[in-house]
Amino acid sequence: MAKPSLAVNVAGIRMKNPVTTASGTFGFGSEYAPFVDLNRLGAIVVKGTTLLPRQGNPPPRIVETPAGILNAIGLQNPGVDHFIEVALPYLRQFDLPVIVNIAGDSVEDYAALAARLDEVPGVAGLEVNISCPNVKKGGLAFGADPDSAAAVVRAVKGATRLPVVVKLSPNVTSIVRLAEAVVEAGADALSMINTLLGMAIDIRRRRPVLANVMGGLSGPAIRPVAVRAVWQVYQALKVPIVGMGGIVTAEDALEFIMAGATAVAVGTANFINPRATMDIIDGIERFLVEEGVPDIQELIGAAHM
Amino acid sequence: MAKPSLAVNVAGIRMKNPVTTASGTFGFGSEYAPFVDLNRLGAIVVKGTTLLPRQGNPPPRIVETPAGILNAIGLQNPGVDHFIEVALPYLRQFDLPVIVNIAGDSVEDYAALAARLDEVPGVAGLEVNISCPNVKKGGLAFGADPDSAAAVVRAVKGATRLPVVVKLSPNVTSIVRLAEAVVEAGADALSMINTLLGMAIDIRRRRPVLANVMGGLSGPAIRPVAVRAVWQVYQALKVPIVGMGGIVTAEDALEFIMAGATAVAVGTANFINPRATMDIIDGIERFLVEEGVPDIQELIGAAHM
Amino acid sequence: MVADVPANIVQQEQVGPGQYRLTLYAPAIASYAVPGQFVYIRCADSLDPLLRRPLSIHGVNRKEGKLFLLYQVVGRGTALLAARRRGERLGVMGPLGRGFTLPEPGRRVILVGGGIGVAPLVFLGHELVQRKNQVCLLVGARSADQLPVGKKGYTVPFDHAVATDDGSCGHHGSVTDLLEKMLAGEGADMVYACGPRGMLRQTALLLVRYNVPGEFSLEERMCCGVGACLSCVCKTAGNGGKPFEYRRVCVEGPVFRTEQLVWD
Amino acid sequence: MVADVPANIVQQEQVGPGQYRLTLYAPAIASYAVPGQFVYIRCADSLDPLLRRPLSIHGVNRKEGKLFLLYQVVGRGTALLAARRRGERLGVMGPLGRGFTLPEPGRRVILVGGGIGVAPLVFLGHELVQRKNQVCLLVGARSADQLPVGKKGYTVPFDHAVATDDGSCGHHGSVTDLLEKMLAGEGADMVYACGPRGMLRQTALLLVRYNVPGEFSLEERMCCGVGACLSCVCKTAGNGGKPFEYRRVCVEGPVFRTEQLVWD
Ligand SMILES: Cc1cc2nc3c(=O)[nH]c(=O)nc-3n(C[C@H](O)[C@H](O)[C@H](O)COP(=O)(O)OP(=O)(O)OC[C@H]3O[C@@H](n4cnc5c(N)ncnc54)[C@H](O)[C@@H]3O)c2cc1C
Ligand SMILES: Cc1cc2nc3c(=O)[nH]c(=O)nc-3n(C[C@H](O)[C@H](O)[C@H](O)COP(=O)(O)OP(=O)(O)OC[C@H]3O[C@@H](n4cnc5c(N)ncnc54)[C@H](O)[C@@H]3O)c2cc1C
Ligand SMILES: Cc1cc2nc3c(=O)[nH]c(=O)nc-3n(C[C@H](O)[C@H](O)[C@H](O)COP(=O)(O)O)c2cc1C
Ligand SMILES: Cc1cc2nc3c(=O)[nH]c(=O)nc-3n(C[C@H](O)[C@H](O)[C@H](O)COP(=O)(O)O)c2cc1C
Ligand code: FES
Ligand code: FES
Repeated sequence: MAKPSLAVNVAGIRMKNPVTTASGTFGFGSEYAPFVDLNRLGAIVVKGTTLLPRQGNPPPRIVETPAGILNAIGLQNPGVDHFIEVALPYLRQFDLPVIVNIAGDSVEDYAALAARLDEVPGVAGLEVNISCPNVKKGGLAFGADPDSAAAVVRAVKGATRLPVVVKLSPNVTSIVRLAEAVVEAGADALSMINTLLGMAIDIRRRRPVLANVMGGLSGPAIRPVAVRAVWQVYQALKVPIVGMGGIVTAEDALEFIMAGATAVAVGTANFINPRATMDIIDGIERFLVEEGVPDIQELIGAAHM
Repeated sequence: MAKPSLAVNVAGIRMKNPVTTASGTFGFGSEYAPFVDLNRLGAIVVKGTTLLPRQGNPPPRIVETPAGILNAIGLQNPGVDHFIEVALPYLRQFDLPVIVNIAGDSVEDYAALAARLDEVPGVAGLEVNISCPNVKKGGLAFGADPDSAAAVVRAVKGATRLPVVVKLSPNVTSIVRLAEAVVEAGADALSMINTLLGMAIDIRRRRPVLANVMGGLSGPAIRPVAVRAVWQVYQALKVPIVGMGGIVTAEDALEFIMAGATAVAVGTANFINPRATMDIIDGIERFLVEEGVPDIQELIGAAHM
Repeated sequence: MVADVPANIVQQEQVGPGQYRLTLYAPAIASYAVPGQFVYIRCADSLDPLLRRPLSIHGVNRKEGKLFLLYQVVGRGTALLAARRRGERLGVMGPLGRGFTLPEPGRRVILVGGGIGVAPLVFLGHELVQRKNQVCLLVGARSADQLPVGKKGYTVPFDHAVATDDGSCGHHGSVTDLLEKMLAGEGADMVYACGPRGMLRQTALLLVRYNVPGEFSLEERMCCGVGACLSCVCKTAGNGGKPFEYRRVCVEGPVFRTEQLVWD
Repeated sequence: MVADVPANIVQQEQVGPGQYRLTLYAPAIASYAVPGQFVYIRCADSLDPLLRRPLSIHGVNRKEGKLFLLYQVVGRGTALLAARRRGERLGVMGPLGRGFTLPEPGRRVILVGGGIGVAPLVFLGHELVQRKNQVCLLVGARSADQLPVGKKGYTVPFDHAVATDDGSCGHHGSVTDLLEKMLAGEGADMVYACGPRGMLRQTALLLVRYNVPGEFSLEERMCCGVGACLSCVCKTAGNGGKPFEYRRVCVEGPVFRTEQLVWD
């Protein structure tokens, strides 16, 4: 068989393959450069960026759980200006769409971030994080309530011409209702899922392990929840989906694609295997060859009978 | 140190220790009798019972996931009359509070089940399953919506004098709101969590693995979500909680107790270790001795500062 | 008597490509086991993979307290099992399930095994021979090297014939071809079968056609192994007007009679 | 140059109760490693436990491409590591982090190790001796048998003194008692410390009191090991008016200078 085509297009963001990175797990790219050929990634989604620099939460910020981790980083980041001045020029060396994950405490924050990034060359799209469970001021509220989520999305769309991917929280009764609200408000694509709200207790000290008490659960443990979310939203709406949550292998990535994801993001798996993204790209290509599928796009949503 | 006291009282159900079984994972008790001394259990919660016998879902009904399993049994059970005539007499041989898990498709079903069990000697309490993600007709709706959940609880309370434990779904935006609604409606205790809604795809066959498409995720993978749910509800409400979700060891059980659970239920762990309940009781006792805690009740909610 | 014991690995032998014979010291299980029953094994002390794995009992040495298993590596659990070594311990529950019904002495019996499905049939064959039945084992495999038994180095003390899909050993074709020839020829009083679903279905059709009673050992994904969770059901004929009934492979099976099964 | 390689286990020796010395063949890592850096190890090919485990580099043999680690079994990851045998392969990333700053030749240097915290200091001591510094290693442990080095069977080629909490070997008391005596006596140009937080804090206080510069190797829970996830931060002195700043132990550490640290 001829080399299969892996290219996909997420709301105008053209990716040479469907594999991108999950925000917050891959830094600003340079950290993984010793292991990963950044030119081979479909796209990169960088660490969540805020208007001003943030200190984040006190440590301990993470705890390992069965097949997962809880994190409460608290959006530590150097702020959007530093991103534009330092991190972005580095990434522009590569043939790599850069998607900037943005987070704020108010609708105005999100709009200001979107406006600030709109003029910046080298930004391929925005991922709007309305679902971080580790920021107390608002973060979770935006993500859980369809109306406030829609308000954020409208404000962002009004402030930028870039493609807007909205990242959904799984900590809701109906992810489909949330998806409908943000698509109605103008989201060009959706990404899902962010972490599940969880916690762990140190029974010797009789206290929560994380200084922040609660954290976000990620990793293979949550994969079945994430696949279900992608499946439900794909069934209900016609919108490109970036699927993530516990993807470790190419087989895992293909589960999301067959559930309806146009692209996938690799998060926690980078911590286990720094070359996870490369191995997944190779594995997807191998699968297409083995199964005689000439184009990955044939598999998007293929498990819906 | 003298032998510590492990006894707890869940809304009038007196348990010699805080360890019970999670509905649907321990059958009607006899199945585990070769491994477990039923007299040593704090209580038993039996498989979900409906008014009429049910066939359940077609197989495959389960699939293994990282540190978890997805199940879609679909409440196969022989019906409440068979339970009363066959399973209950067996259990009455033991010094063991029997909690009957009930499920229905309508408020009337629940009320009829509660009424039917009210007069039956040997039943210590009811666990109202309003949260099974595997029953399409209503099941999930009751569990996710505070108003319909409250309606079920009011109907059950009106039909029985038995203690009523209400089992909550984690597939909601706010488990606290749900808890408040059912406590307001008369719930004597809460149990949490039921399974997380999830799914898995067989990428070779390009179809969902489970015949039912979606299933409920249980096992160690979900423990952080379950501990968080117990923590949140304990913080918000004064009501006894039966905690469950991924408990495999005594340490896991103690996490739930310190998060605020008065008792704990062991589910998926029975499949890995048929003596899990016994090992957990022994381990809790050992912990109390080691830490010099004379009474388990001192540890309930101990991680809340 | 069902037990859950830490069983010592006495021997782990590779007998074919990805095929292993495992000898465990587990007297509590060996002494009660009957053909058709299975054990439920914790392949590794990890939460991933989480569940135990069911394997048929391939043989016992009651005097020495030994249990024999024959398995094929197909995924992570069996791969982890194959990596375990002599002297290590495994959590083993058993004997579980309902075994085969044994016929009166003197009967003519055919055992039909597809691939690794011969595992329980070898145990059964030994018992049947001891009970003075006339036994013939038919084994099918993809090719000669995939044959788990009936080959150099591992034969069985009763009649057997082989079929391979590629003709590299014995009959070139399916094991059910051999069965049909025998049923049409000498006939049989009873047939026992274990293997892939397609082969079992084909066998069931032949048994109905030739009106010979049969028993089938089935496989289904399990959780508890003891009848508590209802995850391992298969479709069976219904009683009392019901079109069908789901029965638990772990306790009402793994062995079912021809007339109990529904093959859709 | 940072690498992620499958490293062969050359040797796995138990050197004390729950203490092991592991020799890995990993030339890509050994050739670049400097004292104070660490490696990040996949203890088992399972999703449970999920994360790698950080271990300091205890020594290298660059010519033979060998890497030495010294570790204490404290939980599941280290227990799984201790069960791995010669000839098996481990995923190893490294060398990671910023190592110790090396002083000019001829300086008098004290190394203060608490328990298994001596691991990186032994590597450092070897380099310092080669660079013609005068080195003294102070090791503290709960009791004689808990001493990872400085005992029968495993000594170091430079001065060392021992303190045990129970007095079963060397000074009866804390290793910082020894340090104080030395600082008050001969003094030192530089102190390097690694061990439990309480001991490090005590060491920092002494260094401030005696006005001796020092460097500390810290531990924090990690995810990525390469600076990408911000999970491993510790509180450090702030720049530009900030009261404090969180810095990543995996890339800005694990070694920090006395004045960088905040001990609340
Ligand atoms: C009663 C019974 C007896 C069996 N006897 C034998 C035997 O003697 N020798 C032998 O080689 N195999 C036997 N099997 C099949 C064996 O259990 C599976 O091959 C094994 O569980 C696969 O596990 P894995 O982790 O290697 O594969 P994976 O494919 O990674 O397993 C994933 C999941 O699917 C389940 N699964 C996969 N294949 C099967 C299957 N065929 N049947 C049931 N569950 C499955 C596993 O238990 C696990 O939950 C038997 C199965 C049953 C039910
Ligand atoms: C830079 C660095 C160098 C280290 N060097 C050594 C060394 O040379 N020898 C040695 O014996 N130990 C060393 N440690 C500590 C070692 O990493 C932990 O003891 C080990 O991770 C414990 O894992 P576990 O699974 O056995 O324990 P568990 O307690 O089961 O681990 C659970 C979780 O906590 C984390 N964790 C537990 N203890 C620590 C700790 N002290 N520091 C960081 N994370 C921890 C684990 O990584 C894991 O995520 C070092 C730690 C760091 C950060
Ligand atoms: C350490 C860590 C930091 C994260 N930071 C962010 C973030 O800044 N913004 C965001 O939208 N998601 C963040 N996430 C969530 C991930 O992008 C992803 O949605 C989630 O981890 C599920 O994917 P995974 O299971 O593959 O990790 C973070 C996750 C982890 C583990
Ligand atoms: C196979 C299986 C069957 C179950 N059946 C029921 C049921 O009938 N009624 C119910 O309320 N919960 C049922 N549950 C949910 C469990 O009682 C429990 O809430 C859940 O599994 C989480 O606990 P665990 O992680 O310890 O298993 C079932 C779970 C499993 C795995
Ligand atoms: S595996 Fe639980 S009923 Fe069969
Ligand atoms: S471990 Fe990820 S930044 Fe240090």
